[in-house]
Amino acid sequence: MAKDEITKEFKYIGTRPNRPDGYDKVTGRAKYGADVSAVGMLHAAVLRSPYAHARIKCINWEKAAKLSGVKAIVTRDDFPNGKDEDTLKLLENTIAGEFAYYDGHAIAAVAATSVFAAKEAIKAIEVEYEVLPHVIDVDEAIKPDAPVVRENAGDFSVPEGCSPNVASYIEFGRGDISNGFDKADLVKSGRFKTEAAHQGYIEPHACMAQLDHDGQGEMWVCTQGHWYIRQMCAAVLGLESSKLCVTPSEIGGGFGGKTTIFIEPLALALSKKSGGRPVKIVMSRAEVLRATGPTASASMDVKIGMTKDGYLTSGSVEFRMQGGAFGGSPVSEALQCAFASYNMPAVHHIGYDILANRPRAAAYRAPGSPMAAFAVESLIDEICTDLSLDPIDVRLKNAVKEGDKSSYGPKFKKIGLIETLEATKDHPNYSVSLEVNQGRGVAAGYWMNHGGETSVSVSLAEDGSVNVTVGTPDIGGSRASIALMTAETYGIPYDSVSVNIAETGALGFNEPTHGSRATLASGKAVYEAANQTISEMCRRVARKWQIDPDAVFWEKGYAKPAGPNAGDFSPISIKQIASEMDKTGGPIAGHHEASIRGVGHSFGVHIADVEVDPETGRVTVLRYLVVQDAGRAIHPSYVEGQFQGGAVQGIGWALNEEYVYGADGCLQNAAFLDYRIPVASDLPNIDTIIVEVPNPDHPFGVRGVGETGIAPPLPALANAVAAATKVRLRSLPMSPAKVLKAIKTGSDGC
Amino acid sequence: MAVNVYLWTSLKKFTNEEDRLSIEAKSIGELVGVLERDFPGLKPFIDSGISFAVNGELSNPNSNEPLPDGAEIYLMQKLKGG
Amino acid sequence: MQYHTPSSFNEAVAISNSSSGLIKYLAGGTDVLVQLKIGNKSPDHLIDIKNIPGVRDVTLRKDGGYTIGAAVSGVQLTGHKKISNKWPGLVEGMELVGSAQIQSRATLVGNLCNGSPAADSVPGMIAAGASVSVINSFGTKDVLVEDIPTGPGSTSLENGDIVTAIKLPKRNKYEGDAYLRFIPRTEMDIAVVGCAVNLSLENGVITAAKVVLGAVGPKMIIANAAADCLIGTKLDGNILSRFSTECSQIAQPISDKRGSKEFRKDIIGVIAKRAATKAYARALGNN
Amino acid sequence: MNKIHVKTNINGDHVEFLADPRETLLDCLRDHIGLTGSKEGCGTGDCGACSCIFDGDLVSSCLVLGVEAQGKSIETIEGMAGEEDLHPLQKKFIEMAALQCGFCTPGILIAAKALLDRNNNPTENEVRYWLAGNLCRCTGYDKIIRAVMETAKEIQETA
Repeated sequence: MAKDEITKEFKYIGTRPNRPDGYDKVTGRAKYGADVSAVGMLHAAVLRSPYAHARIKCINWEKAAKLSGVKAIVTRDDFPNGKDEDTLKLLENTIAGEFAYYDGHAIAAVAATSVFAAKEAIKAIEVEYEVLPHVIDVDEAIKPDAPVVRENAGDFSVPEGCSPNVASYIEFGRGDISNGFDKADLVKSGRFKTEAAHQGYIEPHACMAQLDHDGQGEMWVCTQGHWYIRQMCAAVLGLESSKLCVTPSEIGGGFGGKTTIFIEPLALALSKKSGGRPVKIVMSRAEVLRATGPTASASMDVKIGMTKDGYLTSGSVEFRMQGGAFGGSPVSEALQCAFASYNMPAVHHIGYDILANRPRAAAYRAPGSPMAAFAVESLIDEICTDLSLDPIDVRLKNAVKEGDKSSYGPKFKKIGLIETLEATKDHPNYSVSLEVNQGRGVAAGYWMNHGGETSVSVSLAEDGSVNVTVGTPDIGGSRASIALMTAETYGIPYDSVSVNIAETGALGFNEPTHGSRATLASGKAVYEAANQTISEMCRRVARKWQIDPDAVFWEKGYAKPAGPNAGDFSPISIKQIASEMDKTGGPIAGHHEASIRGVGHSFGVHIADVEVDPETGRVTVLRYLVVQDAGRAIHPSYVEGQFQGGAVQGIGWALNEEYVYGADGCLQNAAFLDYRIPVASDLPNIDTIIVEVPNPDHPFGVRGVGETGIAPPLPALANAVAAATKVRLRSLPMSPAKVLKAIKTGSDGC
Repeated sequence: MAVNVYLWTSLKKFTNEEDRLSIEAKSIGELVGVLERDFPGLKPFIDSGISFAVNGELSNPNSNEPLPDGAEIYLMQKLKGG
Repeated sequence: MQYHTPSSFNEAVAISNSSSGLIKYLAGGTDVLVQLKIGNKSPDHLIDIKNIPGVRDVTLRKDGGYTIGAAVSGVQLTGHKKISNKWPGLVEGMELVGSAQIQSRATLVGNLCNGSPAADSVPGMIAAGASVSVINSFGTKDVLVEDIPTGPGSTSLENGDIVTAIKLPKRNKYEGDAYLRFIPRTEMDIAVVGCAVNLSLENGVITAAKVVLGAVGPKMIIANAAADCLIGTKLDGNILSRFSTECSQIAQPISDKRGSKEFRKDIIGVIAKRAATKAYARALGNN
Repeated sequence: MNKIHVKTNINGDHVEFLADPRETLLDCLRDHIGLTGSKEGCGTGDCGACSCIFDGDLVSSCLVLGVEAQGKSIETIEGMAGEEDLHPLQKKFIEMAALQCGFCTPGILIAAKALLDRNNNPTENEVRYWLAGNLCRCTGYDKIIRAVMETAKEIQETA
């Protein structure tokens, strides 16, 4: 199938078949991280720092080692030194060295014959700490006299005179912003703040690992990317990568948080120290919240100018993002997303990546984009309100389109923001009339999407069915979408395709299921690999017909003569070719390895209707609409699912999710009881429109769909609350207390 | 054969305050070599991971694929995804 | 940890008296098991009272009141039509404790003995004038529910005291109660504030009122001054606003992860006002 | 720690196991009996991933001790499908894409079944409040609620 055929009707793509792993997942048979055991297996527990910042003076584990059932104890001393800086940071976060940098930082780990024995041993380990000053808030951490989180943490990009907690600095832009502001009829500015949010996957991290003294090991783990796990474990433990076989379990949600290591090297080290016995580590929910994820917290200054007829003339942002004790907040991504939806003559961006005594920030769905959207889309809404302009019309006037230069530089190819805005405007939700204390908010969001390193293989079974092997774990239905694209490529029924997710030894390197890439990248690679086998099948048929291979073409599951000149042959089905393959040259299989490009940018627009209780500040979401360009929806149900899931995560972030720290720098809400992700009764149905402006660089027009949906809810809800209360909240979460205070005082103090 | 290279603002201090360079290079790999030779201050940035957008399309730093003449190349910080 | 399953309360008392170390009682277990999971110290003895005959029974006493066994679950209570009709506020307080899953297990007695000032079912029990039956090695006694909590996580129950049942008084015509709480989400949260109101009317005029505030002090607060301003009224005029202010003034909240002192003071008045309105409507309709 | 011999019935089968009295029913199901379909998402009764039916009542099995199972009857996700076919809720969840990662799915199916067994004509609001104790982070609940409502409709039509 040629790329110019992507506008054609498809037979399988765009249908909604049952997912191949559905049966396993509704019967409890699917095996997740904690669901396997092995003979002789030990259970491990991890000792974690009770302090936000402390020097570890001494760890005495002798008493613990003598307890019944204890087989191995590891501390930092059990891990090799001499790492490059990135590996050292990974190792430091896996297990503390001289310093504990945050509440929950791993200090030691124990493997024992039962969970209870391991936990008892943890309690028996004596650690002498020297408590050090800590800093939690991003605006506090950037002050010159702030407690220093880690000495010499700033990299080469940091200008002189910055706080020692600045890890990196970035600045970019184009055009003359002051000239742009001069041309505006209204210029507004403001400071916006967002709290850290956790990815909140329901499955805690879990793995079972085994490592022998000869350096050979294996691991079963819930992860978005097992090659990443292999690479990182090998690096921090000094192993040879290829000797470590990592098999991904089914994964109970990740959202970016399962793209790195936490407990995995500990399990391997414990296994090695216990003589190669398998070791299982399952995190508790409290450990997940204290020591994994979350995303960054942000403090953002924004200034935007607009003409009275709604054209954006200029914009500048300074984002300060706290990404935990090792840096790595998504500040540059946030900056790239800030004005990406708009064609503006002048933009300027400054970003600081800042350290604080918090867990190391992990990627979370469109990292950085939700914060940027909150700041920029809120301020645009304020300007629209002041100028009495329709928020969708303003966005239509400024929306980027094919050929425009993005706010961060490169030109856009075919994109669908305008189509998305138009579909939003036409939806009935935009005209439902509202009552007292109710308000409507509109906001756009952007994610650039990602292709990345990808390896796949396909093979033909003797009955004409097809096995596809990919390296991207299925988090939300990607087996189904990959099977659909495979079926479409061959022209065989969806049910004749099986998609397998392979361990690290079975394929070349694969990046994780992240960056909205699984369907896009594995799909593109599978298309290429499948076409290799189609070419091979055509060659074999050509040999049989004794004609030139170019005179055979493939259509709907059959090899056919290319035209009357090729000869008069009856088409041969894939089934027949498969049944004869042992006699025609042996197995037929294809593979494809590439760094996938042509990702196709993704834009979304959301409308939120809310009601605010003016006496308690409680916000109820009445109606919610997600409109997003999917390029091509391979399995529309799972595309809708991504839209809805992203939106609800954004709603949670906007309204009630936050990390609550005590004055001691310890996390106070390390449980789902008080880390309040949305529950079913908090929400209305989430309406969706899938816009399809095909990505010209993908064989089926796919754009990634997973991430964009989490960005617009933050500003959409803030804009809706502002419309309902006539008060603008510039900090998240918009918890009842904050909303009530804003109603009473006219501001949330940000 | 020259390509147009755009740098983000904070890199200007290593390129004599230029944020746009015209460089003779036939591939990204060659471009990286020229940048590192002529502007050594860029090396740590390149080493720490950097992306190149070639006419709107991200490319690898070691790519040997030929660059189109007059290509518009943006240096970008390496991206994460959730 | 030793697990015991006595078949009578006397046996439970005997086990308790002959055991040393930390003793805990298991009814619904929705607090005890959480403490087992995250607590630093496991109990040495866990006495499961659910095998004792009668603990899951609701009985109508001769005096017209109801006795609710110590292991009667939330589901059982909400399914009990007569109690739900007579004490809707008390029942809705219990019903607000946790999820459907929790409701299958959680008990009034457990919610009370856990000693949380934010316990949702306790304000309703206090407002109702409920008492508990307590057994110990000296015999049995009745104690008012309002005398049980003494502070966060602590009660007036002594070692060896076991609560066997809740006793609700007889319900009369033209009486009604309500319990409302404030939480950030719609479900699954611990009350930021809570308020139970129990009213008696004559000809539509409030003749008796009991107002109990939850989560705004070290234990439930019986807001007598606020209740007094309702008496003799039909909740008309600016009574509700006076009542609301009174409740806010009586509240002595602290700031914690679930809400600031100021916010709690602000909204306790709002929630109390709404609870009073609901209780009044129920009392009027309850003939 | 002395273990206790527990005799119980799980999904219709007589089952015996030795439980440490500190172990939850969830621990026992997963570690002693090999029924890993019930999941632990929090261990503190906040997420519902471990939902089971315990003597007819919907419970979080992380808040029940294993030793409490003595003489009881327990239903888990592994017993939900009939011998011939899936339960209508299971079928509908697959058909309507009411799961993404699938980790919360067993608990949600058990909880939804408990609801429909009591009330086969719930309102959307009733379904949402009943399932409030079952956290899902992937779907935003929309397709889950629709699948439960649609199953209820089908059950009524066939009844």
